[in-house]
Amino acid sequence: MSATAWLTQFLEVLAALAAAPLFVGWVTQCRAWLQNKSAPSLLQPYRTIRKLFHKDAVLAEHASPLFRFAPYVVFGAMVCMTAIIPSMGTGLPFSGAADAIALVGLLATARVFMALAAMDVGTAFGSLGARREMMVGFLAEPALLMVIFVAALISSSTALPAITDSLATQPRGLYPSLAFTAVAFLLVLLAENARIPVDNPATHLELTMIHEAMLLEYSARHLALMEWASALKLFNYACIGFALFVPWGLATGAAPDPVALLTALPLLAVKLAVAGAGLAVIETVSAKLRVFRAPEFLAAAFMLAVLGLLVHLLLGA
Amino acid sequence: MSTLSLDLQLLNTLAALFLLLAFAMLAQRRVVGLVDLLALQGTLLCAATLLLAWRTGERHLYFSAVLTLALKVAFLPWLLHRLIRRLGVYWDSEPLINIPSTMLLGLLIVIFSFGLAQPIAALASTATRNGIGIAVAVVLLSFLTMITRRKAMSQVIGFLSMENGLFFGAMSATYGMPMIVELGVALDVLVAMLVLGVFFFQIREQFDSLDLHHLESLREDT
Amino acid sequence: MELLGLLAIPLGGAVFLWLFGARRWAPEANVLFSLATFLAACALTNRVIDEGNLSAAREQFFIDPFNVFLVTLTAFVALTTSLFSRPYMRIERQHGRVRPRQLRLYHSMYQLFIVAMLVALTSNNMGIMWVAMEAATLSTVLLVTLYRTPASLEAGWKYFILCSVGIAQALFGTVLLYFAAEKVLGAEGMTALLWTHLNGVKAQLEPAVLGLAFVFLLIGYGTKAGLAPLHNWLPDAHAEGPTPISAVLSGLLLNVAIYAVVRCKVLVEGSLQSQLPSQMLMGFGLLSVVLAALFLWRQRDVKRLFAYSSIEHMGIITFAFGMGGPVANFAALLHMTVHSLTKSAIFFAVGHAAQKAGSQVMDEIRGLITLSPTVGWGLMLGSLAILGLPPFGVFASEFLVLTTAMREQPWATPILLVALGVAFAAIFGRVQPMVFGETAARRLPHPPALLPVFAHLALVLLLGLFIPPYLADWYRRAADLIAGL
Amino acid sequence: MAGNPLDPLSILLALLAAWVLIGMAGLARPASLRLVGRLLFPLGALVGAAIAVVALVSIVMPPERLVLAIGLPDLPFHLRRDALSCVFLFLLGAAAAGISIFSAGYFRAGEGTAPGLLCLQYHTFLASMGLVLLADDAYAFMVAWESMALASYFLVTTQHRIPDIRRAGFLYLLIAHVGAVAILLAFGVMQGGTWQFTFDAMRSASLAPAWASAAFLLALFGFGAKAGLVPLHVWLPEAHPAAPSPVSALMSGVMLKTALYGTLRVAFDLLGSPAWWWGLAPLALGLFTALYGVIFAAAQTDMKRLLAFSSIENIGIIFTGVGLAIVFNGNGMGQLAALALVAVLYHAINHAFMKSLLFVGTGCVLHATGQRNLGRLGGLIHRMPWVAWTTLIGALAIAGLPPLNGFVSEWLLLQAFLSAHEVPKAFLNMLLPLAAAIVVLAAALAAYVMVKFFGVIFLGQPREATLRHAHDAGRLERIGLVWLAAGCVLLGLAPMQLIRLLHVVPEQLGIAPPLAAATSWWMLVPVAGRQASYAPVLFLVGVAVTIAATIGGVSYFYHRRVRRAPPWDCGFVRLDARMQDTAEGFGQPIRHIFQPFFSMQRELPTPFDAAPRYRVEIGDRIWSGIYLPLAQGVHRVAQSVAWLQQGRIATYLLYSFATLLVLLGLML
Repeated sequence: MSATAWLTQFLEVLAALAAAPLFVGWVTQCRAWLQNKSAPSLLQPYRTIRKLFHKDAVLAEHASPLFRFAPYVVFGAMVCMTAIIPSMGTGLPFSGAADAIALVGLLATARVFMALAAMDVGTAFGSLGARREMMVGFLAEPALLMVIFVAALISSSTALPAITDSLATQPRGLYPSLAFTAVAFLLVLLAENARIPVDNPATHLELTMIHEAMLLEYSARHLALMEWASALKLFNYACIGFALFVPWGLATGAAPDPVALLTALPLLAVKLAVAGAGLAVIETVSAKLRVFRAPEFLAAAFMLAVLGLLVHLLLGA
Repeated sequence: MSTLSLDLQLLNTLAALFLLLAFAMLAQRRVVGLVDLLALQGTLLCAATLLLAWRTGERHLYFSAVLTLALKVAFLPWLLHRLIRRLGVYWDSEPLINIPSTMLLGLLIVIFSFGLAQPIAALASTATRNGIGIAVAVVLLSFLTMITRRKAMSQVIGFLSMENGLFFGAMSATYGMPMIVELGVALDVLVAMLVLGVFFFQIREQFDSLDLHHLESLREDT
Repeated sequence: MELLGLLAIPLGGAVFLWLFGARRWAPEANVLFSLATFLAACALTNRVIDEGNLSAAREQFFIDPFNVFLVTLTAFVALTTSLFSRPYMRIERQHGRVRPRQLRLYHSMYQLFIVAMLVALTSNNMGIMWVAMEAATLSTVLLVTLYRTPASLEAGWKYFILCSVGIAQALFGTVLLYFAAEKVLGAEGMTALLWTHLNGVKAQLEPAVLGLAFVFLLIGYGTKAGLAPLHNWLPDAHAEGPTPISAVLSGLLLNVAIYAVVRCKVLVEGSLQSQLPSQMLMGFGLLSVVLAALFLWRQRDVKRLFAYSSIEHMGIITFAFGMGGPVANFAALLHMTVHSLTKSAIFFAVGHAAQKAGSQVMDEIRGLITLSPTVGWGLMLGSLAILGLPPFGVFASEFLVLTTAMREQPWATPILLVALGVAFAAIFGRVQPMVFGETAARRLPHPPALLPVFAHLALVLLLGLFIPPYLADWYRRAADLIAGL
Repeated sequence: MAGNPLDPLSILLALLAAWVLIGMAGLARPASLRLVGRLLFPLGALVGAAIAVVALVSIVMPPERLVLAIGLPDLPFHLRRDALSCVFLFLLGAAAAGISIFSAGYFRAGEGTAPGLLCLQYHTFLASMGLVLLADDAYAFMVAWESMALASYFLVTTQHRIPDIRRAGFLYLLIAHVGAVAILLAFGVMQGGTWQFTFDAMRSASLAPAWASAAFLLALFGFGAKAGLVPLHVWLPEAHPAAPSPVSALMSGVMLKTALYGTLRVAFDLLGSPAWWWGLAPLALGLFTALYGVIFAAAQTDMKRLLAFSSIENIGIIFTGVGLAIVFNGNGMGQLAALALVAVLYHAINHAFMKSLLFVGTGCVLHATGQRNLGRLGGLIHRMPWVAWTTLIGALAIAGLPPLNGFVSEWLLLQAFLSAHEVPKAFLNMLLPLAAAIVVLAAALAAYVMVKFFGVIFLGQPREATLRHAHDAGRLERIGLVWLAAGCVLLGLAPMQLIRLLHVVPEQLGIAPPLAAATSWWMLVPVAGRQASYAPVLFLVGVAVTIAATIGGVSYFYHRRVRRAPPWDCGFVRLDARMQDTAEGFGQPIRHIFQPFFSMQRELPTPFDAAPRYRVEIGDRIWSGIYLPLAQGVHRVAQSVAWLQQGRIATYLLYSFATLLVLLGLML
């Protein structure tokens, strides 16, 4: 592994770190427009994070070390994801460290730590959020894995870069299997990132919360890290989506250099913009489900993914 | 039939009477009567043995005839009579199956055992081959007697008549068993009777009656 | 010579104890006589090991691999049982359940019973064997009724009537056997009832007669062996008599009865060229196993429980002999040995347990292990052994029986599997609370004798892991003998 | 033939003997806790470690045999050491080392059985497990197998005064025994009429397909009963809570694996080449077991029952892998079969560490608080940090989270499933990927369960006042905990070294050619030729570096000020421990989603209750659906048979009479 390669990797991660809050801001802005509200500025997420970093941290008396440690683990996990996912270029040195399955595992780690931290203080809402989050999690994971399976079957590999390469180099055409799985993936994305219709990131009503309920006890830098991490999570999911379903225009090749990234960056920006807008539309047109509808929602996702799989096995497409 | 010599005819008659006695026991209600029938059976057995002994000239048959006389004609009936008097059991209550149907069963059994004995009888070299069938029949009939009776005493008598049947079988099939065996068997029967005597008194002092329905407490279906 | 000693010593003992059986030292005398008998048996065994088969008294008696180990076993269990009965009967007397007169009866009859069984085992003459079997019954009848309780009288009466009637059939069978043999061997020299001669000419014996003879013999000796549905006397007699008697009945008498059945089967199968006898044995065996397992399920009385377990094991043995073939016969012989050792050990433990709890009802026996661990462990280990858990010897034989059955008679294995499972649940479910848990037992006036229990269990353990070569050799030769090879 | 004293087999045998001797030594002074605790158990731990080392070293060595002078006359004990048995011996030794050293500090005076006796039973248990793995003939195997069951039974019923514990022990031994008889019958089939009960004879015996299938199914039944495959699992959730924690750890961590060993031995070694469709049985059963176990685990409120059900889940996953391996092997896909097999073995080893760790952890909690009920625990991370943090490692590992060991084996298994569509059988190639989805669902649910387990016990506020003075684990106990936790971490970080050794097993079983270049030392590649990889070390380094960087950055650029205050909880003021989520509450979504699995009785309060209370009881449908009817059925039959024996002597005579007539009739 050459130094340049690692440099590229580093740059890619930095870019992701910078871009993630922007993406969240973009989604919120689109949604505001669609709902005829006056939108907050694109940079609002940055301001929030900065403000939080300045505040004094307040911890509950009997919060254990685990409570303070968790945000760093979650954040770290998300950063690693960005390093693994071929967002701008394949064949980056760190992407060999883990394949798609390991990626799912990494997500699970982050989720478990978040849930444990939520239970640590021992408030009613914390544990409520934790168990809802875990419920969504164990329902989403099989669906996500089925999605990955389809892609892996097509490219006979579970390593994301390999998948992306093979998908990108395949003859253009309509892949019904991929279409199904794309929809499934979208549903999983909504559920996993606490978006409407499963959860509402902007809610202030504790009883309907899932993700937010877990963060209630956090403040200042810990909260900042959590927020940033969730922004990264959304970003990463988007990138996975691109890598699987619109894999074109990435810097391919064994060891791309920073320049290659620069060429890939604008295309990524465009993809993100479109995706953000689409997400905003979905969130606007759909209403939030009751918590116990979530299983049905994710079951639908799973079904679609399985259909995709069967279609692929049957038609080989 | 006329070809048969006199003693053989006599033997056959004895056998027939033997069978008849078994039926009589099946029908007999009075315990004392049962004992008398038993004694009579013993006498028949003894007579048959003597006849055979005289006919074949086997010496040990004389001996076993004497044995039978002493044990089955003299001693056992005497013992039983004594017991009956001491314990005051003269009547057996109504048998479990009523007499006529028992008779019918008895007939079937006789047919069965004759059928059973035919192939054997065909092989037997002895003059008294047909006795085997009779013996089987008597054994089974005494079995039936034991099943149908309610008094301990009459069951024992049934058992003894079964023994008689066995002896008759042994005699008519093979002119009796080896001496030593016969002695042993006789000894056993004797001891058995003595044990029984003890038994009766024990049962009596526990239940002050020899009715078997006292002896039905050890059971699984409770 | 040894044979004479073997038979004379206990006979003398019987007479002696009939005279002095009520004395204070009578139990010790009983032990001494049993010990002498056992030593004679050992001497005999030694001689057999050196010289092989031997016969005595104008062939009236003979020793071959099939009965030599049974003789030793009988003498040994008789010895240990006398050791156990020494404190046991003392305690019974202190509890006022027996009087000196009855002790006298008990001791002399005990010796007589031993003689009867030894004669039945060693006699070559089918007639003598019959006489001895009957004598064994008669000598134990009065022991079963020793306590004079209504229940014991009933048990004794059933034991007497059923076994005598059964054995009468056996006599008729013997008559038929003689009848068939005498044509081949002639009535002279009364060789016509000697098993060795019969075995020599079995092929020429008249099949029709031997078939009938076998039925009568099977019914007769089968009743004594407690094969279902002829078993009804067995649980009562075991439960109501004094425990040492239950131990010898289960441990020895059943063995001798099976021995008689098998001797007859060998002759008959040699003459009848059909599978019928084997099938009969297998049928009786399976029926006994299944019925016993089902009866076990509802027991409340501990001695009845293990009586039914004896029926089950007799069933297994009979089934194995029915299957025939060297392996199955080997297994059956081994099973006879280990079953009698284990079962008598269990009865020893049960006896003391019942005395401690003052009752034979299992619900009233609790937590033995806390008050007297030795009794508790004895009962627990014994039950586990009898249930066929390794490394005890019972497992070894059941291992062979089951594997053979799986190859030879696959149809039977599901039945056996279910029956064994039910029996396991029944017995172990009862034994566990008796051994474990809180206790309500009392102390005993005399220290219980548990040496026999653990001696037996040690032997069973040994047989599970290592079978002495000459013993194995006897088993093999006996197995071939029975298989008619 | 006596092997020379220095070859691994003899050494292993000597070590097993040493275990037995240590156990015997306990009887010298049965009451003395110091002898047993301070000397014997640590010695046992050393022996365990030694066994682990020897086994690990000798995996690559060629198989070797030994014949002992005991056993049946023409069937002395045969012993054999090959790669398969070595793998499991390693598992046994390594896990036993940790558990023994823990037990040294764990057992207290006055708890049921005397220490010395306990020591004997414990070490007999270990030794018999070792003998099971070394046995090379049916008799030795069965003896060891049942001795194992017996020893563990006595260990389970240590506190025999409690009726429930007696009941648990009874149920356990009963099912174990029935299973053993089934195994026995399987051997009876496999000896194939040669009357040779050595495994060599069985290897060479050629069976008709029907017989072979019968043997396999019988063996699956027997071993499944020991492993706790649904529906034979009922003894497991009873016996594990009943046993002392180290014993539960041994049973769950090691003993269940002997059943796996038996299955593999029979399927791949003794029966030679298994037919592909045999795999379907373990596959289907395994999937159902995995799901069933984890769902019930989520609904439990007793921490050891929860772990027991989690063991059932893992056994399910393991047997799924076995089934997959058989299917692959039967379809001539040797490489994949080897992959599935390696995944199975690796998961078995992992589970031995994780589950033992969790069980001994609960043991500490039990000692410190006297509570098994999750509803009365909480906040223990402050009082007992050692236990808490080590248990956290175990929980994360068993939840299948990278970079710990649980993830590695599940990853391998999924990789195997990924190629399942290549199986040339209609339907199967479509169904198997779905099976993968179920495996993932089970794994994800396991994460749910573990969050519940750890969160409710160690996090939050103590639900009982007594918990405030709970004490942490003792010195020896800590050693045990750390040993097992270290195992989890190491197996997670450096799987390649061990996996390269595991590849010897399928090679020796003749399933696949040696996979030489399959794995580099730091990068895990499932099958040569497919580019999918997982580099745990790199992965961990990545995560660690980012976390460190974040912490460093935050504390460098910004202040480190922290203020303690009462929890906010959306401004709710009078917050107390009763308001936390209970175990029932945490399980509620599962109960809601998987309703059909449970038979529930609920007791709901009405608004007008003076003292409102909410109670829910979870019942096992299989218990009430299969086992109770079975028992009642037997009872009914027994009752109906009883009238045969109604105490009337005339009837008995009639039986004899009838039998006589029937037999005479037969003879006509």
